[in-house]
Amino acid sequence: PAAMAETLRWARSGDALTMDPHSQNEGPTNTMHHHIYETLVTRDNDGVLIPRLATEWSIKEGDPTTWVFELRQGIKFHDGADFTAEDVVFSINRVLEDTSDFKGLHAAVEGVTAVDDDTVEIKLSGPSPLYPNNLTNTFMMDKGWAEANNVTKPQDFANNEESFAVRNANGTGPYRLDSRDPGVKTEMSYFDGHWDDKPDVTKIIYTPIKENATRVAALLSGEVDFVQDVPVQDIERLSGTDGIKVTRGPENRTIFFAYDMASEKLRSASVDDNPFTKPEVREALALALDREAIQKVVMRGESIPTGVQMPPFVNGWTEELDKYEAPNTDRAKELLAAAGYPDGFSVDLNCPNDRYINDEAICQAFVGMLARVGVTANLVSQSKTLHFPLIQNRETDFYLLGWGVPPFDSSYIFNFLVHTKGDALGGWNGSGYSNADLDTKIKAIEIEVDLEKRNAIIAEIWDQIQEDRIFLAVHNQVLAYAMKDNISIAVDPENQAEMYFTKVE
Amino acid sequence: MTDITPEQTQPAKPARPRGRLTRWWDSDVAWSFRHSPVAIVATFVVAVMSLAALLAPWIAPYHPFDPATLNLLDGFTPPMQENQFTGNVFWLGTDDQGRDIFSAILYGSRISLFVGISAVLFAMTLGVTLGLIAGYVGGWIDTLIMRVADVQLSFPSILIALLVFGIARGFIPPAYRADMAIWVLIVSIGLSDWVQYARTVRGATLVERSKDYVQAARLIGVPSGLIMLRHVLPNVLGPVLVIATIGLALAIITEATLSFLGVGVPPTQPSLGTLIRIGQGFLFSGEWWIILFPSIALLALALAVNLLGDWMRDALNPKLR
Amino acid sequence: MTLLEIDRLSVAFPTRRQTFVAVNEASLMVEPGMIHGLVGESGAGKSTIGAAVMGLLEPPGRITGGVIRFQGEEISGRDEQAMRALRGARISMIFQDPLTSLNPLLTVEQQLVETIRMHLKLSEADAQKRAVELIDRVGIPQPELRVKQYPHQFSGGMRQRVVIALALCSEPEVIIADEPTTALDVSIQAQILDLIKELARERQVGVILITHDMGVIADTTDRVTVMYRGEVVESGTTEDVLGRPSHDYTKSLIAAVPRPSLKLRRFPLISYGDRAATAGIAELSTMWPDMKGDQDAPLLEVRDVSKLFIQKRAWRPSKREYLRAVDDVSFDIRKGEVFGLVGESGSGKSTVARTIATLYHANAGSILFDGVDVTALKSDRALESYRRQIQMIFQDPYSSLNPRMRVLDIVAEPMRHHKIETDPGRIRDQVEDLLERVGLGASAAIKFPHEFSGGQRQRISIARALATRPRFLICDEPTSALDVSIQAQILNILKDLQDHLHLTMLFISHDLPVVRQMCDRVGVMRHGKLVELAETNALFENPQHPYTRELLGLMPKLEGLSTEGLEIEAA
Amino acid sequence: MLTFIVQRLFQAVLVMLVVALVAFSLFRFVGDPVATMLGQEATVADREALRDRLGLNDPIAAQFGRFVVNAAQGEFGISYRLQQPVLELILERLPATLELAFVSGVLAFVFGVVLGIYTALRRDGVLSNIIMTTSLIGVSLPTFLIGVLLIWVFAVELQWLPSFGRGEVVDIGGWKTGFLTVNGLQSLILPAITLGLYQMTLIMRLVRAEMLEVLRTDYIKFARARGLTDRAINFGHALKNTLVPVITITGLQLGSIIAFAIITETVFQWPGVGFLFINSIQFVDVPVMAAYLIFIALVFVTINLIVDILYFVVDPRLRVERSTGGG
Ligand SMILES: Nc1ncnc2c1ncn2[C@@H]1O[C@H](COP(=O)(O)OP(=O)(O)OP(=O)(O)O)[C@@H](O)[C@H]1O
Ligand SMILES: Nc1ncnc2c1ncn2[C@@H]1O[C@H](COP(=O)(O)OP(=O)(O)OP(=O)(O)O)[C@@H](O)[C@H]1O
Ligand SMILES: [Mg+2]
Ligand SMILES: [Mg+2]
Repeated sequence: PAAMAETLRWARSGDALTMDPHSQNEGPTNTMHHHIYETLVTRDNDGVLIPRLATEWSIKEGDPTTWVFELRQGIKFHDGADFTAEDVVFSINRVLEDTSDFKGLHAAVEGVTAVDDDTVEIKLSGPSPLYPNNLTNTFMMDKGWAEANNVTKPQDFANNEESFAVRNANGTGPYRLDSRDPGVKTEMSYFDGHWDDKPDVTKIIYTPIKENATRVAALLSGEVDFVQDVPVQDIERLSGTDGIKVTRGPENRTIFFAYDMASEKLRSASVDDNPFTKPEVREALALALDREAIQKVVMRGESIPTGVQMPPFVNGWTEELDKYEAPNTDRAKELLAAAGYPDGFSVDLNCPNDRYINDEAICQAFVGMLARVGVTANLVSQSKTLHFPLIQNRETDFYLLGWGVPPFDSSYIFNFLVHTKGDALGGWNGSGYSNADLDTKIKAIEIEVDLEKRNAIIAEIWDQIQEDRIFLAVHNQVLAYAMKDNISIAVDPENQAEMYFTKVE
Repeated sequence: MTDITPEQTQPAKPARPRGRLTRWWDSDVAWSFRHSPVAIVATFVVAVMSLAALLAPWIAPYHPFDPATLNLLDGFTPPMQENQFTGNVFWLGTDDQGRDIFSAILYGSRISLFVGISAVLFAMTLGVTLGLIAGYVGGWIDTLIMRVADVQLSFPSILIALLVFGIARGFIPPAYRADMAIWVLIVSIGLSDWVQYARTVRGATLVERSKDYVQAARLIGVPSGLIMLRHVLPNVLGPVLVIATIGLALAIITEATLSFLGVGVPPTQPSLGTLIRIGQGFLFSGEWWIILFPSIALLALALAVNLLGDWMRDALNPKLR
Repeated sequence: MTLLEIDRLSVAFPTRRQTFVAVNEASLMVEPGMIHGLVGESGAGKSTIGAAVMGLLEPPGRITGGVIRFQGEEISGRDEQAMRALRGARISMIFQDPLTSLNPLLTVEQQLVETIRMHLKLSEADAQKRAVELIDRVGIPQPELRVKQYPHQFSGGMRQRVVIALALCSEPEVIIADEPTTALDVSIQAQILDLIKELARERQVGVILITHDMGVIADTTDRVTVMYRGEVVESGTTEDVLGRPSHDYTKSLIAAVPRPSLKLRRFPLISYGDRAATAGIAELSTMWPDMKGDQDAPLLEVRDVSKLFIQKRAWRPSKREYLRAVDDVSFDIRKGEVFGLVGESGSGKSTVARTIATLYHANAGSILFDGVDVTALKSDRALESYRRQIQMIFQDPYSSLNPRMRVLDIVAEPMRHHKIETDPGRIRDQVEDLLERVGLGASAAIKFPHEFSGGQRQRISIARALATRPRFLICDEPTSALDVSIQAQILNILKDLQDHLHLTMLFISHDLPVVRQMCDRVGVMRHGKLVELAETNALFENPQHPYTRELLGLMPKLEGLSTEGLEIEAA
Repeated sequence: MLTFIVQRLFQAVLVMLVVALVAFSLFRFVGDPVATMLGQEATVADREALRDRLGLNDPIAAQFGRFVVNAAQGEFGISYRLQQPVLELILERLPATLELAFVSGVLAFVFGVVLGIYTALRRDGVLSNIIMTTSLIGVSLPTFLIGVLLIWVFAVELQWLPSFGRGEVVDIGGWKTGFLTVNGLQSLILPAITLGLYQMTLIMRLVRAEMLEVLRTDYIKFARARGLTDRAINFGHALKNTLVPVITITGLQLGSIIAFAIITETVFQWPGVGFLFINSIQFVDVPVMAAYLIFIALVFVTINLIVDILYFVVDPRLRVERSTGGG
């Protein structure tokens, strides 16, 4: 019952890196901040934008480049200060600082102004119909507090002293930070000045437990009530244990393979041209991939095979795109032969082994499937810290990557993965794919206000992508939360577990 | 010599050395071996495992290292049971990629045994040599070696491996990368282990070298090198054997860790250690066989090697025969 | 009733190749207050009997027959627990090998105090006082300071006295003294023997005194038992056995005793058993470097050498105390000469030897060999050629043998290194020949050092020393653990080598008669100083320095022994 | 002696410098910190900018130089991952590790020595053979596996002990200790066992091996001849003679427990420096790695210095000036 105080002991693999809401745009950190700080807008579990600190928002009449936000009234910060438009202005500007890790999402912002105490206008360089999507992780800080503790900029690594905001927080969120021992334990309790109705959970004890086995054990031994990042292989056992239940839900992240489609010659291939430039080869790879097998065995059913490089919630997704062809080894062989590789070729496959669910196992499985069509993939699997630079610096021929879409819109995918690699866009376009026509379209949707038109263009882009087989999508990840069965926590596609929506009976 | 009963005087004047083999057969070590069941059993185990590893390609029912032969759907088949999708049956079951555990153990032992043993030998030779020199010669050489050791100690094998790997990658052409991996592993593990041998041997040498028999050898004019080798070494070997035999299993496990960090053999060629590492993921999920059988193999090996070590130490010590 | 009775005791060492019977049906008795001498050939099984009584036979050794009774009760079969009650408290043993018998990591005091408190319930402080008394009692100077030191800081003789002190401190009823005085000069030897006699007389302690020194037997023991190859060949009162020996071995043994009074050309060889005197040194001398040349030129010159040992550590150098183990000593040794060095135990003889052998660096002075200053040479390489020409027989044989090497390798090593011999077969022949000469027999080659008796070990190191064929040989108590017969055999070899090849020797010994036989000139040391140096006969006839007189005065006269059949050297 | 120690301290500085140098030359092989520091939205430009600000584009020599200069002033920078001053980070976590290392070290040493002596005395006894064998199981399996199995048995099945963390800690002048609370102590048990098992077996087998030799020496024989008790002989006389290799290894092991208890600390979510270190490796947290390696160098230099001094304490023969020692 909501009445009595309920403590919830919560464990997941990582701890928030910092309490400063703008200096690390990273899963666990954001999750923690969502309890202490609040954003103007947020999403429900189906990914639909809903009000939070802002009650409504719209494009300013007559000026398509400006967004207007109406703020909720009577909001107080934990330290009692009032939440006003000034704080929003301050926070957005803080986000724009070059030591902020969120500035990428606000690159288009030209200026923020407080019209009155509870109205804010954000001026953008151009029309940006979906700008609010970028605000779901932009937390609001108290200007006064920040200035008092001189944390008006996010932590700068270059200088040597720790900023006050790293261990202290003052937000408008439903919970206030009681104590924090980084990497060990963080305690939060209900902030009774909160505007929303009182959550069931009134106290949170958050303990990071890195090791899967230990985390699971902690739940089984009753030392924690709720566990995130449940390894797929333990789901069955956990849901089988009485007193414990597991809830699942699709995650906003697609796992896919990609390959160098630009270079003359590959770095690691046995042949001295670039097979991936040949459409037949790319098709052959697609036919080699047996998504169901991976789903059945590697993912133990905990994944959603897909043919397109985006999860269903994302704007632009269609049944049609999601379809994928059934594996066909013989056809693949033929195609390779046709492409001029009758007895295949060999190439290195780069793979992370500490980032996505069973990432290394997926690669191994694919290596086997490729081998059967005659392509020898030498698996090079290593830590993400070594893997990601390969993609960002285009030093890999063939790689696995997972991509989440926080704004829930295709443009996000296009910008980072499809657009020609430049220093603003195409940062994760490791395939070197470059298509002038697409680039213009990608730019176009950024500023297209008419959603009908916009979606039409998006569809065109996707068709091109699928035709060129830029991505070899494998599946959408599925998240699983395990918990005592007297509590129920819905799975959030962003993996942002929300204790304030948690029900306890 | 001073025996009294005739039949005992007979062997007094020992027979002239016969063929090499017979002489070896007659040697005390061989003799004490023949009379130590433990040693014989242990040797047998080691021999069987090494042979199995060597002959893996011929005796293994499957080829776990050849991805083309793997069927993912065979994954997670329990021992001696039909797979739910393919209906195939495997003696010891399969791992997450559908590799037959039994074959995987055979193939995996090849890597593990080779890397493990070579790494230990490498570390031991390096450490013992430096330790002897440091302890016996002393002076600034001692200081130098020991400070180098301190530097060495400050780096965990992970970092050493990354360094060795990175450097090796510098001058080894991509074509040879695959074969390079193994050597990188051996060097890295060896490098991170030699210090304990060096320091132990040095300590013992400091004690031994002040003893009269070493002085006597110096007087005879035996060159320092040989004194270390023939006089000091045998008398300080005890602890070395202990460390080495215990270290083997550790080296095999380290190999798996390093491979996981991407500086070793690729996951498509799981070593014994890697199999165990994979199995660890399935401790609670019911696939006990993935970790059980490889662990048993590793245990058997470790036990046998240690028992051999114990025996050898005693056999090499005349007073304990 | 008898205190200790050993009745037809047999001890065997079953080894892989042969079962070796060390003691065969040996019997002897000890009455309270009686000192029972036990003499016999080296390796006869004397120590083994001792060990058997203590129940401390070195594995695989075990009692195969007979019984040992202590005050009527059989103790030979008893288990550890029961034996521990006896050991030290009622029966205690002075071990033969003083160096290896002391724990190198504990100070003399710690070892004494521990033992004392174990048996006599004393307080720490009293026990310490007692320890100092005992150390003083066995004639070690500066006892308060010495007890605080570690065994390796003691001289051979001092260690032996520490061992004695350790054995006596528990006031036992039976003492088995295994060659307690081999490393002691006559004066201290006398002191120790008096101590033992006193114990026997006043506390009615029964003593088994194992020794090679007929002199000691003559004036200390009441009864004597003679052993030969594990068997008792004769037993009786001292006068009987020494005066009217009945058994041939005993006869020849007594005949072989070196006489202090007269200098003989060669040592009388024993005429008993299969070990007929191994004649000339013909083939031994082959390939020996030619050392002829003018005899008066000194081969080795010791120029006011001093050696200091730190005795009290301190942070500040000024606070440290040093011990002048050798206090500028000078002498020189001519080519082909045997130079004797006698003197008080702890007077610095071994230190001189080690310094000459460059095992110690002299703190002052210089040592010239063939005109070359060897103290200047620092590195092992530079010393190489010098070391090729010299050789040393260590005072303590056991610790100078590598426990993990077979005798064959130990003795062969120098041959291999100096390329004297390369072919393995021939090396083996020569090693076996050497072993025969020192009376160990060829079969010793395949054994390890720990399988030998004290005297046998000593002979191994002699064999090794000879194997290098040195020009100059340093003998530090080379025959202290040998019975007269074998001693004679060994000394003859050395004498022959000297005669025929002009081998030069530094001969350190406490056994004055032997010194008189062996040496051309003799130096007398005391407190690290060389107090007197003279021609042997001159020194023995009219000693100058009072300490020398004292020494000679205490030398046992051995009137009791017959002198027939000894060829006296034309003096 | 004093000079000896002073020399060593001087050498220690050199060692630490070398360690730092090696460290900086290998960091680039560990990965690219910027890749993990910035969110996926970061542009190429952003990364370059950050790289410049962190001076990661400078030549290694420069980075090394800067590090040394700052370190000389006690400045070790702030963690890329946790944004806290590195020194603080390490000091915060040190108590956890030291307490764990201390407990497991003591366990390992005590049990190792006692069992070692026992198995040496009862060389062919049944029990000692069992001990010898079972102890091997402990060292032949991955620490991870042992840790998890322990958790499984004692935390999940029996529910006697906590499965992770160090329980409640009491803060005494900045030193957070788990010794003073019941569940702090409980939390220590499993990790300590996991960590100590290997060292214990090693020490046990060393002691046994050495004992077997020492027990055959004459001075032990003579000690028994004097009727000393077994305790006095085994512990007073024999053990002391086995110590040189044992303290050497114990020292090294203690060092590596303190420095690299990585797996154990990870399995038990033990908030110690090893855990910090592995995380910073995975995040390429250069400042933490650099400072940590220096710190480790210091730890080992100190431990080895102590060990070398212990040699002199244990064995008087090593005190003689080298000139007489020979060599
Ligand atoms: N551990 C052993 N193994 C085999 N043989 C041994 C062992 N110890 C002694 N012996 C043999 O037993 C015999 C007797 O040895 P023991 O030490 O009693 O002689 P000893 O009379 O004391 O001679 P010494 O006067 O030289 O000391 C020797 O021949 C020796 O070779
Ligand atoms: N390594 C050492 N450290 C300290 N003092 C030593 C050392 N070696 C010998 N001494 C001391 O030097 C003195 C001379 O010892 P040395 O062994 O030369 O006497 P020695 O004449 O051989 O006596 P012995 O006849 O008893 O063997 C003794 O007082 C001894 O205590
Ligand atoms: Mg003897
Ligand atoms: Mg001496």
